[in-house]
Amino acid sequence: MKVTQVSSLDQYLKDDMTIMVGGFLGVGTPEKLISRIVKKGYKNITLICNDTAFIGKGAGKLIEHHLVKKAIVSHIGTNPETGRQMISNEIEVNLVPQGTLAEKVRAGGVGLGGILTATGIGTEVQKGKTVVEVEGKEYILEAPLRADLALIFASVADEKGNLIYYGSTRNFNPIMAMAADTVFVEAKEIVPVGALNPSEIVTPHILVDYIVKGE
Amino acid sequence: MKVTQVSSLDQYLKDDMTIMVGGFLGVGTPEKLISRIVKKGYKNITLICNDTAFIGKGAGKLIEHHLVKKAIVSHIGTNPETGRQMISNEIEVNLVPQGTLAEKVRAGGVGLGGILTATGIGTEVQKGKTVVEVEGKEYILEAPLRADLALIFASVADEKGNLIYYGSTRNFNPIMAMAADTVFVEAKEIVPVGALNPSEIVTPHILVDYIVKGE
Amino acid sequence: MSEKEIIARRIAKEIKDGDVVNLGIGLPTMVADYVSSNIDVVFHSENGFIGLDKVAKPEEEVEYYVNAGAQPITIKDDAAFFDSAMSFGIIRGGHVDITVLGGLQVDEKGNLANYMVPGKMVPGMGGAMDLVSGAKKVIVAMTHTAKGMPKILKECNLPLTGRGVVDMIVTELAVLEMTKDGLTLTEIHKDTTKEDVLAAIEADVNVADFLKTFG
Amino acid sequence: MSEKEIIARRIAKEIKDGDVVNLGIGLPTMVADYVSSNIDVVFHSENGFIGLDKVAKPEEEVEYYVNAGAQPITIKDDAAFFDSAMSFGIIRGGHVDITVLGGLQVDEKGNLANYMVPGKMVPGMGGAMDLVSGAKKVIVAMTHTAKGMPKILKECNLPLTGRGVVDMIVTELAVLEMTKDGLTLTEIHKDTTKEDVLAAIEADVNVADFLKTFG
Repeated sequence: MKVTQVSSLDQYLKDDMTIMVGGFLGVGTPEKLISRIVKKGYKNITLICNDTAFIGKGAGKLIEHHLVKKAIVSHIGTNPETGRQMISNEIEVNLVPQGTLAEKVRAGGVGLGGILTATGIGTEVQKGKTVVEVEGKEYILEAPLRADLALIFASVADEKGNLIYYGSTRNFNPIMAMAADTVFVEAKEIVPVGALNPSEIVTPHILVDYIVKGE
Repeated sequence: MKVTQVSSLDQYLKDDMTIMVGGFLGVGTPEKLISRIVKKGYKNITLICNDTAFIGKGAGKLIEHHLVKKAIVSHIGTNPETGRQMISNEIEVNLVPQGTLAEKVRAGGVGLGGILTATGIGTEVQKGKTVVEVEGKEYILEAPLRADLALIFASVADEKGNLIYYGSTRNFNPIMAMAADTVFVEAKEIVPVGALNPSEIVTPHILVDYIVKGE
Repeated sequence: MSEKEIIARRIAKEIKDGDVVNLGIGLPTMVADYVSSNIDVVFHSENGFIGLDKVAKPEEEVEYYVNAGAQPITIKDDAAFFDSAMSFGIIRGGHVDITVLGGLQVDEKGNLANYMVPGKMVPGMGGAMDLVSGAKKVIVAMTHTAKGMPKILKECNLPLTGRGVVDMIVTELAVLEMTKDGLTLTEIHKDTTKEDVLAAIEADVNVADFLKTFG
Repeated sequence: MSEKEIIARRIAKEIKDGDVVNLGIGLPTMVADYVSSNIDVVFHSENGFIGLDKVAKPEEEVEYYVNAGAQPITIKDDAAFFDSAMSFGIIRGGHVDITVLGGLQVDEKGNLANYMVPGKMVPGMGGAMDLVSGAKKVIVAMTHTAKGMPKILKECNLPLTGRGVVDMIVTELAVLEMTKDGLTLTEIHKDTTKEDVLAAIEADVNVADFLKTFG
């Protein structure tokens, strides 16, 4: 039975873990799951997320409670605490172009060894990376990303973990569901198996380990 | 107005063109669009498709009418005519593992310069390709595929070209919709704009150029 | 019981509750008939879904519910459809626990050849190269010999489907498993002898200290 | 009219019927207000949809309809939502016609710097690097100078968002376009002079034979 309480997350938590968190500025983010980590206080987390949202919201809560050692994100501008911690060397921030971040997560989930993208050519993003020329154009070889744990949001989950997403809540959630050893979903609504149209399901249940009811 | 007659395809047809055709053994294949090419008789086509379906069905119709110069496919076993033409050197067949074919088409559509996959390492698929080692594991660098024209199927299109697919008709259609200069959709059903739930649309209309009503 | 039934029945015992399984066309498909009804197995169909149930009776057919052999099928209530990139993302990304494929030749290094006999039979690899590369456990289902000649060889001489990918071979006479010591005979059919089995294997194989029987 | 209004109004004229347009946060967003209501423009929102209409009034808000700034918005009836991999696949794959971004510096090689001032302001690139790399036309919307200092330079000294990516710069005083001859002044605001505009540009720029005016 995948539908469970938020406390089921505890057995997967540890210091120094790598976690992916779905959401875009906190929209489509599993707030209860993140709050559980804050409550348990595990440290030195490597966070993979689009952004660090806001103080008090989404992945921002992990930052403000000093649980994050390294953040792999595309944007931190909405959370001044992330910038402050970065400038004072309390946290390492690895800024990744958003589309590249999406492809790195996807590559981790679908078993690719990497992808070639022109995004970031000639910028600091290129530093230290292999550049491959294909038909006269330069591309950066970007490596896949995976995590110990993915904490994702869904608008509706069936009891086995088939997921759908409404509107702009989708963002990184479906690709993160593929790219972690263990996947927890916080679903706004949980319905019986068979209630979703199989042609409309976005994330198939085999990718999901646990489902927690959100608010 | 994107909704049009099948004859609108004619202006995009020419000898030596590269076309992508959606479908898996003819399921989710735009039969009317393919028949139009057969009727017009353009030759030396490079065909990108999962398979060559059956005689009289799907992409198989292009083969049996000797319109294809080169087929980039994962499987030809269901169409004996393809094998016959290959063995008699009438046609070149480039066999690509199905998942690699999907990623190559996707890469072409999403602007990647290539992808690294372990599929095919140590096989004939590897021949002539760059092998990249990442963390001690070998991967083949596979190049993107694009086409002049994509002929795809949809279960339902709205009049602007937002698409959804039922059941196993989806297969290569959504990724081919991204990877060609011009995209024709043959839709089993056409509905007014606004009739589809925006959270359930699989292919957004900006990828679609023309819509033809299927049967 | 036919040879195929013996093989399918034995392989079915490898499948555990919760496993995600992809069965190749032909003999591998028969495995589904012998899986215990007490366990919940998710069958993945490479043309784009999970939740394959069984071949549909005429009155059960839904036009767009077909398997990878284009046969109408029924689906379970937890089924979910997706496109080919996702289907093979699931495979390549390690989300399939077991794949069962046919075999023309397997060798002592775990190499598999099953997709072509040059100049004679060239159906193409379809999804087989992705499956052997991505699935956690690769089981080859094949008759022990072909026209009296061994199929378990020192070295495959047909083009490979995958290099070092085979985890288990099940024939009507024997079960062989790839261990850290190499290819090992672990079980024999109850009506045969170790000597007879080994006589029909060209490869140098280890023999387990305790040889189990099946059938 | 404010400087920002002048800029936004001029950029709006670049947008043609059927264009797919991504507007950055801030000044670029204002461009939407000046696009002719006679044309059909599709606004792409990087957090995962096309069909952005406008910022929602409180009574129009739908919880999960938000833009890339996390503001509630309304959508048009042809809107479609997707995940971040698709959102940036659309961008990287060349399916966005025009992107409008802010700029800190642009130089005569078409380099753009707009995502960080080391040690001071490090919000991250978000989707900007993907947009400048993937969109067909990149328009920079910025004030002509910052505290009296030119922003159109011989060479950017801030970290680049993209190398050689800028197609057009629109300031409150001038329009510059990248042509095969290099960065070229093509228009000036009706209330200024060529001499005043050029005096506030550090870069070596060409001047079009016929200098148009706007505003």
